[in-house]
Amino acid sequence: MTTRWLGAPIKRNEDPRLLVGQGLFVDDVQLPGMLHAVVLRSPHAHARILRIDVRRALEHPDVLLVLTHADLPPSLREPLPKLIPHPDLKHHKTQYTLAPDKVRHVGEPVAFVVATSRYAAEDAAELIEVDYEPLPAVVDLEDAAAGRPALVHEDIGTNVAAHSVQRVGDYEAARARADLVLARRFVVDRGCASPMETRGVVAQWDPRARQLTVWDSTQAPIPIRNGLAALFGLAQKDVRVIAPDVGGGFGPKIMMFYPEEVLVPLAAMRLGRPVKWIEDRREHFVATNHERTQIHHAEIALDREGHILGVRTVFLHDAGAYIPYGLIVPIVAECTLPGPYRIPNYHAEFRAVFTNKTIVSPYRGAGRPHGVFVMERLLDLAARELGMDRAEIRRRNFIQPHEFPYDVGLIYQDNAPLVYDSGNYPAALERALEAVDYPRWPEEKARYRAQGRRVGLGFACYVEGSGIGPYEGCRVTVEPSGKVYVATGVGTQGQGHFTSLAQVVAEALGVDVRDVHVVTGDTGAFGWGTGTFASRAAVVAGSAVHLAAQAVRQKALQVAASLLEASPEDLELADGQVRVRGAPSRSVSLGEVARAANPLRGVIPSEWEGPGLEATRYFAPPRGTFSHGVHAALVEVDPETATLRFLRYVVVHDCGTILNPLILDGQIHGGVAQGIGGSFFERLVYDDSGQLLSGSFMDFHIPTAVEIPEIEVIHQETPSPLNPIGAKGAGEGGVIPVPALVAQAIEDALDDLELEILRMPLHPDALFELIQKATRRGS
Amino acid sequence: MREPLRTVQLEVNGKAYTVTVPVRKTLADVLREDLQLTGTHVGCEQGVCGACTVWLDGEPVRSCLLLAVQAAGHRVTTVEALGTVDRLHPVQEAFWENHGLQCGFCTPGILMTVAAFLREHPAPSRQEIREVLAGHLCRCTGYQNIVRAVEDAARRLQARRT
Amino acid sequence: MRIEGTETLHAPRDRVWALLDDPQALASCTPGMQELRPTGPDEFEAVLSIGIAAVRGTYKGKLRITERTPPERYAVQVEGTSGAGFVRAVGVLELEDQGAQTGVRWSGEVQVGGALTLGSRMIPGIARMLAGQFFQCLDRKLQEGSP
Amino acid sequence: MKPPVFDYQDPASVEEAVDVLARHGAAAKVLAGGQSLVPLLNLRLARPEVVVDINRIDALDYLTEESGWLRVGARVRQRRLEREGDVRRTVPLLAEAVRFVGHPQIRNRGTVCGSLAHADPAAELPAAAVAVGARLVAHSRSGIREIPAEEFFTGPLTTALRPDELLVEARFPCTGPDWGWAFLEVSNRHGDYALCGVAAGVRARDGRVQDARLAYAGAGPVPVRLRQAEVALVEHADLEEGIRAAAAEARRVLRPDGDLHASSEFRRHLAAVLTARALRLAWSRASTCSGGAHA
Repeated sequence: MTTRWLGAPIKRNEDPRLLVGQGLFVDDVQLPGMLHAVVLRSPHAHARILRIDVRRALEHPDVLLVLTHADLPPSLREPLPKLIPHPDLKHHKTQYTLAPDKVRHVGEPVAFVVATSRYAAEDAAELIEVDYEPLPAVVDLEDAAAGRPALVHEDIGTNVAAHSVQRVGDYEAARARADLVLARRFVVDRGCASPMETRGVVAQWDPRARQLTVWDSTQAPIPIRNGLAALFGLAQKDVRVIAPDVGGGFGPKIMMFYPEEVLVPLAAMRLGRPVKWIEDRREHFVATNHERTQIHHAEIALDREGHILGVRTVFLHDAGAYIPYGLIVPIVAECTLPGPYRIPNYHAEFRAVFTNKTIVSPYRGAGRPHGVFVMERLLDLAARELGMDRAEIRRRNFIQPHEFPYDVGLIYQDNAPLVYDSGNYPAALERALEAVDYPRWPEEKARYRAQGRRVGLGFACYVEGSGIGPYEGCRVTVEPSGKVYVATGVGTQGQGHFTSLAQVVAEALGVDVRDVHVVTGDTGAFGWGTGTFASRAAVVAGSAVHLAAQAVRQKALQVAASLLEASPEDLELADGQVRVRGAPSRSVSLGEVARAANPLRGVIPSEWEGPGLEATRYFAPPRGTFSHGVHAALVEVDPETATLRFLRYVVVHDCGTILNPLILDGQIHGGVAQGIGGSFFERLVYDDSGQLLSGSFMDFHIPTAVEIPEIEVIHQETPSPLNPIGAKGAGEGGVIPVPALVAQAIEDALDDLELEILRMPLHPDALFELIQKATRRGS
Repeated sequence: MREPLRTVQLEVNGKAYTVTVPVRKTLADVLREDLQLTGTHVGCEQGVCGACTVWLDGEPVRSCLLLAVQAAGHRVTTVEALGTVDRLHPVQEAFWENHGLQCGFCTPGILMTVAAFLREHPAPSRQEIREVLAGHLCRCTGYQNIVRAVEDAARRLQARRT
Repeated sequence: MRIEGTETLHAPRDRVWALLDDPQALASCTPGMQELRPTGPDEFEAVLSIGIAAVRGTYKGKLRITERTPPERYAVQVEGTSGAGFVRAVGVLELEDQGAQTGVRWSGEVQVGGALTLGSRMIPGIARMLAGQFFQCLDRKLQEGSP
Repeated sequence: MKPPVFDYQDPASVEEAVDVLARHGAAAKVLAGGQSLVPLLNLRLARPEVVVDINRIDALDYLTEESGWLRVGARVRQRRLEREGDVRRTVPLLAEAVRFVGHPQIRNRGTVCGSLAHADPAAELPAAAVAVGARLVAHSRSGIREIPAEEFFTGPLTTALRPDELLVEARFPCTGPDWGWAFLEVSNRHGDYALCGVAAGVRARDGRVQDARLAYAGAGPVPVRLRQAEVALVEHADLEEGIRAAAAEARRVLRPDGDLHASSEFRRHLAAVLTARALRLAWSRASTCSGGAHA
């Protein structure tokens, strides 16, 4: 019997060792003679460094090294690399390894201490004296854009790093002939990923072999290796970067570089001993990248039947103190805003602005929640204004299933045209509405109301660009034991690649998925690739795995054909065997085929293209794929305490071909939970001096199992035509529409107050204020 | 001030260890560094996230909020004592079966809480499960499969007993 | 964070002013003030040891008298740094003549950095408590000094 | 986030402990459950020279009822209040309030007296202690004194305990048979410190409120008891009118500080809302089940 592996709910290969405490996270790496590092960080948001005196720290008996900017080699005194340049990014300011003369956000590294223990290193860091001259902090985004109250980077004479415009059609003309024009100011505030494992780096230098080994909790080990090789003047082959088990990533664990990724190897090379640095939670809140703050002035123009004539959004994007990651987040935001709707005329314009806050880079969703929030809110308000049903206004504007590929008319984050590959938007909405029994909602709502309960229904639609290039690669090797080894360049942070990629191979080679061993995130095993981001691993690496596995399959058939004296067309692969179709007794094990493919004597036929049952393949998609979905939820609001409770949460999700529904559901659940967190619980609150007031788990409220509801997932499968497995990205869909949905549900629950929710995240205090204002207005 | 040290005997997972440690060193750090029991993870050092949960005399506690010297004379149990790859504990089996973990960082702490909880509540309600899990932060799973895993674990343990 | 309050001191305004104008007297009433060394006109180096329960820190920094309008208005600026972070505060006192008594309107703007920010929710309460201790002490001195 | 260097003492008796405190004064810090102190140590906000661990003092591990008082020794973990059914009968408010303290993993280690001595203004147990009229027993070399809860809390994280004193016991008066109690709070998340919390008790007789207690967490620098509101409840013949008056009193009198989670106005509003809700619940318990015992 052949087992179908692809699409089956296979439990994960990686779990047993994680469950018994045998995972290997960076902090679990222990090496003989290992030292521990601590980063001394700026307590000020904006200040000039007048003096740094490290003498007392150096006198500490357990201290081996103290570094300040002045102690760095010349190549590390320059700003760190510009990751993703863009022609509109005029001032591509990037962070320093250690601050030279000025600090620009709380948490910016100022000095680096290496001692025999973390405890001692923290003691010594306190002995470093730094004199700061505090400068006015640039905190408010709109003030910042106007150059107030100071310049984050004086030399450029502005806080605006980039100004960028994209246009489709002619918005002004559309506006002129519209029956309804509706304009609002929308605010999305800062949030952060907060993976349970903070960042960490361990480095070991072998001076004889001139080999640098770095364990790094990164989502992109290969670029880190390449960058380190360049910085330290080493061959790429002499640097090995391992991203072992990574305890959650969600975006911010990709940088090149976080300063510590450079400082730890530098210290290991200077001292000739292994060095470990583990970020603590307090550091994490200020030293690991954030996301989200954008202020949109958005406008929608419609005819009286609710057809969208045009949309305009002019927005500010808070980049934080530096902008290493370029314009990815605002570009994704403006490209996600149109969503599943036909928008003939669209004007998107943004300014990316420096502030004295932690650097911004993509966090799960990466601009998409913002775009969806603005678009869905505009539609909700327009429907209200037109007296139209909120589902109906969406139906009237959906791109239809026959219109794919659909060219939105914009240029996406990968510099390719924004062309949707496939999808079925109307069907997804209808499924969601059916699941929550939308037609009967008015009666249901009235019934709650009669019980004195305020329950609202919300839903929101989105399209998620995912699975972008440039490429990923994979090597599949069948060993004589019959076990299959798969090496790929993408790292994994819990998404189950050890299983889903193994399934792709198991499907192609007819072996048990447990016999497929996947290695990810070790440049020693596979050295080409870019990283795990933008919901691309399963799509791009998965496709490369598929191509490599198919190549191995072809070769197995060729080799087995000669062993079995049969024609390759008459053979099949199943149960770890190659056998003659219809004559199962004539078979050889895949292991035997592997052995035969690597003979000690004789001749290798040229069509084998070399020895062994092995193939390496790359997949480079022409452009990204586009998943989509609809979320719907019932939310109960207690207007007296301004608190929420989710009664139901339904997700209709379409990410093309499903590789493993168990893993896919897990991705969706986790995304929804982060979406709920970012909509109502988690807030990064800054005071006027740029201090983060909510920088601990006591005040940054990640929702717990009590706040997160049961999540019902409904799958729709519209395969992508852009890759051989038909897959689309699934990592971010869970998070994207949640703020839009929560806003709509609260407005629905309190519809007599006629609230307009134009800001995310909300929290009880903000909701209280909205309710108070509305009540005052009403009375 | 010179670093005050103390030599203490610790009983961890049924084994006796004698360690000399700084009195300020947390139990979590001593387990991980001195005893190489790295299954206990450290996520916040403030007692909120729950990743470092171990048993002290059979009760789940935060090992980041205990000094190692305080554990002398008590029984400490970590995830390493729960099961092995070849012989998973029923709670571990249930987490595997129900995809109750993703990155796996918070998992050992959750397992310790759940295994202790199910001793006292062999047939918990979903709400009770969610409330006991509220002492743990998980950023990957959205908790849903964890809740399912706990329900499944309760059934597995029940089946074992009968 | 802004805090403010009013107090009544049991002495005429000129006596209150005289006390405020004496840095050492002021220092002796400032909770935790351990050292106050003049470094210039109206400028001092200060060492404060402030302990709120377990949260105990020695803050080294500067104290500057930024405004002095006898006998009405008095403003100070304090900055201190300890291992736990830094505190910056601006305090303004306005004295109102109420015959044998003096009304004090005070306000403070407190800024903290470093680990102290994690306790921000308690800072106004703590600042108010310390201010209360300060005024109680002043009042005691004024009453002791009176015949 | 690693604690600074400190010396560690773990006396085996109260006498030894107070000797250590007498020697070191404010430089010493008592470690009981450690659920508040150790985070502060890890953050290096707390920098004691000496940590005095009282966990080896077996004599402080008692939870007993004696002549109308529930006596809770300084080593009693919060979990025991939930687990020992008697507390639900003797001081039901305490059994109810303790469930809001952190999570089971915290309560397994955290002590009742430790939470009181820590005196976080948003914490539940201090408000409960003030509501029921607990008395706190402080031991020092110069003897033993009892401090009424209302005088014990003097500021945020600040109590009437002198540096040389050890809080050895908290005494809670056992509730009368005609009392009903309720603890309610609003927090952003399950287990967080309260944005506002209310401890309410009413004594019912002949369908009227005979006596009442109201105390608040998160509504001021210390747990606040609202006597005027209690009086209002007794004075109004109509329960709902009394409740309305009490809630209005809470809104009028309380002046909580705003912080990043809730403005002062929101906290006052919550205090009023919760006053009404807690009183109704307490009333239902007072008038439905004798003794106010409830699960």
